[in-house]
Amino acid sequence: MSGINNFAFKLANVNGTGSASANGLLMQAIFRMGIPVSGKNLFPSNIQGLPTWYEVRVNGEGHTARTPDFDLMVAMNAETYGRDIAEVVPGGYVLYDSTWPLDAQLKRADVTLLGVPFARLCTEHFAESRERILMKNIVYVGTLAALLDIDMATVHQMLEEKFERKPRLKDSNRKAIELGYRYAREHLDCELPFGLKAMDATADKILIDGNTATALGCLYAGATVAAWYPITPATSVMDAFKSLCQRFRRDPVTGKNRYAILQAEDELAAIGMVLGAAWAGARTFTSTAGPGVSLMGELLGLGYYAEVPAVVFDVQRTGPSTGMPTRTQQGDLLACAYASHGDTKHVLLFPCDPEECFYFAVKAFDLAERFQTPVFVLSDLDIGMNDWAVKRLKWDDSYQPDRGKVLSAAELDALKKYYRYWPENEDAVAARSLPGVSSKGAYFARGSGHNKYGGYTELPSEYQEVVDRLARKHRRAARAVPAPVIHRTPGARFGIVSLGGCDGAVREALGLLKQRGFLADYLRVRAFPFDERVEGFLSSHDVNFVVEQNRDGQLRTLLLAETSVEKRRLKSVRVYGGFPLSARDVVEGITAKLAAERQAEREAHQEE
Amino acid sequence: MSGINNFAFKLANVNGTGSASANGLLMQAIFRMGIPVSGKNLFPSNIQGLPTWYEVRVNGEGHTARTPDFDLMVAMNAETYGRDIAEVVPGGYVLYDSTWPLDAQLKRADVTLLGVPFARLCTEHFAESRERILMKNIVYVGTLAALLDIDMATVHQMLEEKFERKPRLKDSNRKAIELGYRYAREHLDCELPFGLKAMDATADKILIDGNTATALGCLYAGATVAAWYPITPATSVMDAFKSLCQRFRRDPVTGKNRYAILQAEDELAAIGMVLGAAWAGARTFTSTAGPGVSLMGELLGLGYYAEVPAVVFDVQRTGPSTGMPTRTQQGDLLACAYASHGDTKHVLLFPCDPEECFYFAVKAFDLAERFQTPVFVLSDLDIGMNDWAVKRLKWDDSYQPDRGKVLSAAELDALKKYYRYWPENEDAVAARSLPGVSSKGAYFARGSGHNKYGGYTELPSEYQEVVDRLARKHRRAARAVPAPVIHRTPGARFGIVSLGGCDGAVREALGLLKQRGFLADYLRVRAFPFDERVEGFLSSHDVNFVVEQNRDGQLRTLLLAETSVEKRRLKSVRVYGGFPLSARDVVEGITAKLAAERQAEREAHQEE
Amino acid sequence: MPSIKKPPVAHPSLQPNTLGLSLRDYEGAMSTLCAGCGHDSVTAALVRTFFELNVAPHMVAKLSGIGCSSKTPTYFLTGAHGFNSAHGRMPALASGAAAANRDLTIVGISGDGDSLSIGLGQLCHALRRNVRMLYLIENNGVYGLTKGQFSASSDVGSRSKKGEKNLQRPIDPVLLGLSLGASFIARGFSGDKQQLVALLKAALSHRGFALVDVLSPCVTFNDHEGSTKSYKHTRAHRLTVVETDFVPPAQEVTAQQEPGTTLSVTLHDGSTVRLSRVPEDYDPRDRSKVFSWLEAHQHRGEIPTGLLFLDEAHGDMHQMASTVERRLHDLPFEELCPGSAALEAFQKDYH
Amino acid sequence: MPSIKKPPVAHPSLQPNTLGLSLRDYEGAMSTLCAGCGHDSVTAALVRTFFELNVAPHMVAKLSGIGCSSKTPTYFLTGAHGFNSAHGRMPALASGAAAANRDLTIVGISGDGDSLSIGLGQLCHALRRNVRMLYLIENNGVYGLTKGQFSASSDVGSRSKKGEKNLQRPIDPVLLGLSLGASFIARGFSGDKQQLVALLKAALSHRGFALVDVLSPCVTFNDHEGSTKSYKHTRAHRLTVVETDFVPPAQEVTAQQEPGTTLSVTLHDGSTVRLSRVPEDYDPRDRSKVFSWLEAHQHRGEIPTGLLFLDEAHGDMHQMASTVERRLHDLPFEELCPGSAALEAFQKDYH
Ligand SMILES: Cc1ncc(C[n+]2csc(CCOP(=O)(O)OP(=O)(O)O)c2C)c(N)n1
Ligand SMILES: Cc1ncc(C[n+]2csc(CCOP(=O)(O)OP(=O)(O)O)c2C)c(N)n1
Ligand code: SF4
Ligand code: SF4
Ligand SMILES: [Mg+2]
Ligand SMILES: [Mg+2]
Repeated sequence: MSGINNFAFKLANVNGTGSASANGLLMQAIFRMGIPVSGKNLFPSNIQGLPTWYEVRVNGEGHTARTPDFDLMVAMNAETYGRDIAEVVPGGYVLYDSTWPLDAQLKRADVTLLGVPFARLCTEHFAESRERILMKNIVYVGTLAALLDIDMATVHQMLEEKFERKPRLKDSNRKAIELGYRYAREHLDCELPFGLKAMDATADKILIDGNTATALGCLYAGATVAAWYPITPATSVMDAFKSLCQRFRRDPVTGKNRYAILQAEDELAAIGMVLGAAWAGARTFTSTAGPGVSLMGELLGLGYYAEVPAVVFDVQRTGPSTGMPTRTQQGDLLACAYASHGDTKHVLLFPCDPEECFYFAVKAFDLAERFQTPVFVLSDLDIGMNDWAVKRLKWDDSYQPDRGKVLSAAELDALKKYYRYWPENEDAVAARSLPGVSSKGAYFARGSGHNKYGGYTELPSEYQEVVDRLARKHRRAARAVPAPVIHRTPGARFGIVSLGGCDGAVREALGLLKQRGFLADYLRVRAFPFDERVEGFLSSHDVNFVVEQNRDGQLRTLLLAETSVEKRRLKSVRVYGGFPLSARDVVEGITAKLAAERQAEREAHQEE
Repeated sequence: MSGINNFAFKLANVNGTGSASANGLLMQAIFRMGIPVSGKNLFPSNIQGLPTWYEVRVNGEGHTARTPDFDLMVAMNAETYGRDIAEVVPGGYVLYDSTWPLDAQLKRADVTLLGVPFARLCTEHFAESRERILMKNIVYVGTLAALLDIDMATVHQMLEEKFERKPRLKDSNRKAIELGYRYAREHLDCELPFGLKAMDATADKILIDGNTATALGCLYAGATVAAWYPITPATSVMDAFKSLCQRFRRDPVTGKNRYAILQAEDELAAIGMVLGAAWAGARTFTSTAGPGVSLMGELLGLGYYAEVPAVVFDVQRTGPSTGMPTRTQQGDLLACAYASHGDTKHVLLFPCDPEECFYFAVKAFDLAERFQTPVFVLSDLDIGMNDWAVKRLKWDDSYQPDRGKVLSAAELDALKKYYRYWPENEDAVAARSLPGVSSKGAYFARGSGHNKYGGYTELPSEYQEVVDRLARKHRRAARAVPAPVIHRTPGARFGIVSLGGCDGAVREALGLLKQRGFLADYLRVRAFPFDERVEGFLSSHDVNFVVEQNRDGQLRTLLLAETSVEKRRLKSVRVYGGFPLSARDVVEGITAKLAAERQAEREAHQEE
Repeated sequence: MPSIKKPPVAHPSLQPNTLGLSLRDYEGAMSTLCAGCGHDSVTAALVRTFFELNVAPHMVAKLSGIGCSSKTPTYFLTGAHGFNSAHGRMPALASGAAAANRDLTIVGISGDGDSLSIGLGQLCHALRRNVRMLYLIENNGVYGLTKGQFSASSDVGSRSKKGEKNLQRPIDPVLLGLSLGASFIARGFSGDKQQLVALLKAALSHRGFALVDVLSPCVTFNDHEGSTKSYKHTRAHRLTVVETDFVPPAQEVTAQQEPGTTLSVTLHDGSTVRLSRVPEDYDPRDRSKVFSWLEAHQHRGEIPTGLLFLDEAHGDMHQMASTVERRLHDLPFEELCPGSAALEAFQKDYH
Repeated sequence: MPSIKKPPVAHPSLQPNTLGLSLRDYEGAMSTLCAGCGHDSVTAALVRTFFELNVAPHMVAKLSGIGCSSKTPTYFLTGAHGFNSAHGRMPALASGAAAANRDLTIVGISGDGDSLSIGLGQLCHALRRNVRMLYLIENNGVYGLTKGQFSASSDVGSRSKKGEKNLQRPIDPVLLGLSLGASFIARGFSGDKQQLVALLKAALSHRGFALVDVLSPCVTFNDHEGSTKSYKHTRAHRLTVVETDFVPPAQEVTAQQEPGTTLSVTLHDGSTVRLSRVPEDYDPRDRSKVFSWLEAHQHRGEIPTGLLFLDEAHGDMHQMASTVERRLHDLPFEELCPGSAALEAFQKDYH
């Protein structure tokens, strides 16, 4: 099935050897040729010396979910030759370093081996030992350019841009690429059954990772205080936010910063800082991953109960516990939805790609301030750290932040008396007042029992009045969060429900299922609490497959608990090994369930 | 309806004035008269000077759930006269301090006021000012003895026991009681329509609070290391454990301790100590409340994933956040069941009274070590801190702790090689080995990705193999946890499901509902994961009312998520103002739902 | 016994300050603490301090954790916003508030349990960040609100009300602060209002993290014989190391002291602290001297009080972060959002 | 570049120790840290220490938090149980393990991020509890595993790899330990194995919490020009305050040093540490002197190393808790459970 602009290859390397920049170069070159492409980085939780892989999928039709079928393996790590060569599809190719002979045992009859003496070429052409290691990767870029028909002009243009201010590096990169290119042309049969041909499918797109897009969203939303503690895969949200702020948030006159980024001592402090800053009136956020969310539990409950806006980006990784920090998963749905003891319920947004990371980040601030409550944006390692080809981001200059009901000194003055939690508006929200504005707005925020006036209480009726409004407020938020995306197929026999980064694989799977005669409607949940359309969709199908990336079917649990949809309508398809979802996972998961059901029906029939 | 051995009274005091001991005296005297009695202490979250109440219910039939109908109010706090007097049932009585005249506005035509000049009597008969305050409470004990026919011999016997070594205190107490008793006899009409008459219903019972019973359970289970951080209402678990250990766990020769209680710096440290001690082989536990559970989240996930036994007593209080620390609730079900990010699931036990606190504490250690996982025991403030009349506790001397699979040096020696997580037994559990035993058992416990051998992994298949077993293990635990208690009523039209401290009120409500013609079966869930009988019960009723003390119907959510029962069968009745549940709450909750349903049916009918 | 309603007794000092506010305007709700609790004396000192410093109530932000001590913010400055947060987490909330609005006068009130056990890490890091705030520990050597457990500041040999003896070494916020490079460290006693007011004034004028440890006896659980944090013990062992006199910016420093034992330090807002009766071998600007001196005296059971250490040179959180000298929380949106053209240009790098 | 498989190279020193074990028996899995990482040198020192102390591997319990440093326990003593716990929580787990089984030799390995940021509170409290353990901080002034952020031990003025300058004051575990009353404090350098082995031996023989801060450069993120935790900077500014010589119980202390500069301290297990070249104005048993001396020298940019402070008088956690001198975790059940008769009797009070 592979062919022009439709294939996948994988690069097997050792981390800390500079392969990331070579792989990035490859991705971008293909992207600039106008061809839809995606890259998945599978890296270990260490700094140097362990195996690392980079998977590139080229698909002219725009399917850029992960695929587990590789037409070509670039095997640069002798440690993992065995498993890497085994992973190639029959009829596929392996490009390896022929400086040393390949162990005969590793050879496969159904796979073509392409040897290039990368190490030798580097030893012959570069002097320094570090350079020799780094340039090996660049050499294979050249070889692949020859094998796959990557446009060399594009590659050279990229080198110009990338090393604009580092001419020496530019020269060695160019040299390395030439070496690899020339060797391939001279020694290899470059007529592979797949390859690249320029298209025009990426002109209105960018290649960006979700964490950078998230940071851009925070910048554009006007966030001024960020607090965080480093953790994979969320660290790059703050790295990006910082570099964006350094570029766009310096006072032109004084050179001073229009933002404060606080590197906290841990996640308990980070969320505490966010609550403090939000209480004082700032747009503020933190970014973290599962272990951080666990640590933030107590204060998230405080934010919920005292009604303090806060935005938390949870870039999910594989749990439980420390789990696999460099693998992806959607395992924190319940932990976030019900974070903290007691009756708490939070608002969650589920972006599906970097584009939505950008827009949802902005939305999250608007929602947090409008509803005066913590709002989570749950992306994951796959979205956050991999480069995705998405639509160019747009900004509407007429946008004004929705800061919710916040009373000015004049508005406070006009009141007879100010009460923090009363009266409520149609969102079940009451007006805030900020410190530093007016004594009249002074109140005591607290996590202990309080009545609607903000006073301390231990009376059941007063206590209930407030927590009942909080429950109401959470329900009201369903009208304000991003609506689900629904994709109907005429004649559909069942529904598929999914969320976040599963989207690409599910959309691709819809086509594959159709080919097999299975017609399905598809709904992508984009937020919790659930919009009424979610319930409508689910109730309109006898069977809905809930596709998600965790062991326990957490989205299904949430749908069960928080809609009135009958349980029998919700079947679970779960993939949770830590790699990004593929269409094959989805198709296999659903067809297996369908087959099992038919089998059960048949058996029931026989018993009758 | 009130009458002999069937009434309730309430004592309104100011905290810090020593009323607790007077109220305890009253309770115990009634109990010793052989009459079923219960006391609910409603105290503020401060130390001194705020209103506090104590409710006593006397019920010959043994219904000792809270009742909101008071026949008699002992109004000792002028601050709260208004609301206290308003709370008495029509035809009821108010006993107040007539040293000062009662504000005419407070008088009620339908209530009889009984004045006793408590303050004056004390001023006249006691010299010290602190004594005058404290003895006022003891004086009302005497008055109530006269009014309610409390056996004076019993009271005197109790004073003898209580002040065995404090003759001066005994004398003043006796004097105060005599004062109150004599004044009542001389000045009041003591013929109330309700009162006490000795019975023989408490001979095989004790009057005990759940936290003391829990501590006894820990003592008998052989727990040796306890770590904790003070928090209401869990503090008295550790206070009791300490005093029990001081009594029963001193080495008779050296006088040294056969236990270690570590007062940690916070709950994160407390659960960390428990994990460390358990990993090193001790039976170990912590006690806490909601905020502590929130803080323990990350490490509970570590315990789950690294498979470390741990017992956590969560004495629930009203949430969210700090909430109402001295009010009861069942609000931590979801927080405990799914504590921590990622896919985690814990084992929960739900004792219904101090008796079960004792037995479930022992059970919790057995389960934790057998299944090598954290086990929660969820009681609440009502169970934990109030005195309950329960069956005398029994101990089977043949009991041996189930320490699960732990390999000795000899067993390890006999193995070819030891692997931490393989092979698994019928519980889906593998054998542990402890440090300090043998090098052959050495392994690396970790919260990061690991395979069944205990080695680090980032491979999907190896990772999944372990987490899938964990899911299986959790399901297997359903067979080992305390079975649900089922109470069938012939001709029942619906089911009631409840848990923990709701039990008394629900059982009383069953009778009241029956009187109104509503026959119901009743199942009390005693643990999560759910025994298959839970599912059987729920599926056998079209409608099951899930009665629980939280806002969001957390037990219902858990039943929805973790059984295959259809949603429509589960209706929710929730009471969550912070006071212990009463039968009236249950009856009203259920009949209101039934009425609403009938109304809906009728309307649907009309529309047709 | 306190009551929740406020008794309508006329106040002795109702003369207005320069803002036209009376002392009463700096008070708060009626205390619900135990009669005689040291914390209530701290409240009184805070009320007087703010009154005399002519602080506009709405510019103050009061934050606390959980504990009897952490209830204090309710009892002063009704006109200021307050946040009674979670146990041990006040330092983080205060840091966030300070970041959002640098014009606020941040007052954090905590207890020894709140600050030295569960909140120890946050205290140390807020200090290290040099957040501009008054950080006041109402130190009673005990967990009051949870009824009498030892806290991390309980001294070796001190006995609990039940008679147990503490054997663990105490965490002394003053020595701790010195080791961490704190810029302002003082110790007061709730029983000495005059000293406390002077210390609080200096602390509030300090541009940075002002750590004030106040011995504040718990009359209910830690005021018995055998306690080293009782009124009696504190009175008997207290030592005033340096007498502190606070002179606001406008006023002139006039009084003369014997040379050698007096020291004047000008704070960033122009006010002056005049330290007198400084011991010969003591210099409140020399971290290691202060440490040795205090360690030696505390070893003997003495309780040194006063403005113990001061370093005006270190930049505060905002200086270190080089933020604009405006409130971040309400910067105009136009100054924050780069707009569509910039977004368009930015994305060039992503093609 | 390290590899996961262990190269079958013959080891130089395979002579057995008194337990009949060779140095190889004290090793662990092959390191997956960066080539040249300071932490690997610490591993080597640990291996040698345990070998030379003749410790039975199974009696050691190795615990750590999360970080490159926290991976260290994997790389030594395969024959000992290990627990790679959660970030910053090792002290609590170690305390619990020590409580359960007092016969274990507890070794906690941590990083500056793990110990001084997220785990600061736990470190301080384990220290205060005087848990008997070796607490080793592999201090590189940076978050290695999360790729190069400043940590709380980054010095003022030190530059990150990206060129940013740290302005916050560092938390120095040594000064911190002094202020908290630690009973054993040392500082070593991963580049000086001989000194480190002597310090580790003394630490392991100490009956209490032995805090060992080891400067352990991160070659990948903090070994550049401008870093104050690089190999180069550390070598240039290091100062050996006291030379430490560890003499095991059996052996006799023989060598003579010039009087006045040598000091011998006998530890509880009978071994001796002999401290030589102690500066005139330094006394490792005098907390405040040590503080002043170190503060002054560190102020000048020097990095004092050695066994800096020692107090053998303070009881450890078990002594303070007065526990039986047996392992709690496997006391016979009969000694723990009072039985039915006692329960019957006990309930008399509850009727
Ligand atoms: C997470 C959490 N754990 C425990 C508690 C219970 N708690 C409330 S106050 C307090 C200690 C207060 O001690 P301190 O800070 O010294 O204040 P004091 O009452 O002595 O003034 C504790 C442990 C809590 N509120 N939150
Ligand atoms: C709760 C939590 N937050 C954040 C992280 C991410 N994290 C892993 S290691 C580390 C810092 C390690 O620094 P350090 O302790 O100095 O060790 P080093 O790598 O420098 O040796 C962080 C922040 C985590 N694992 N857990
Ligand atoms: S218990 Fe102690 S600290 Fe709390 S209010 Fe009473 S006296 Fe004050
Ligand atoms: S990143 Fe630094 S600390 Fe981590 S292994 Fe590499 S050199 Fe060592
Ligand atoms: Mg205290
Ligand atoms: Mg580090």
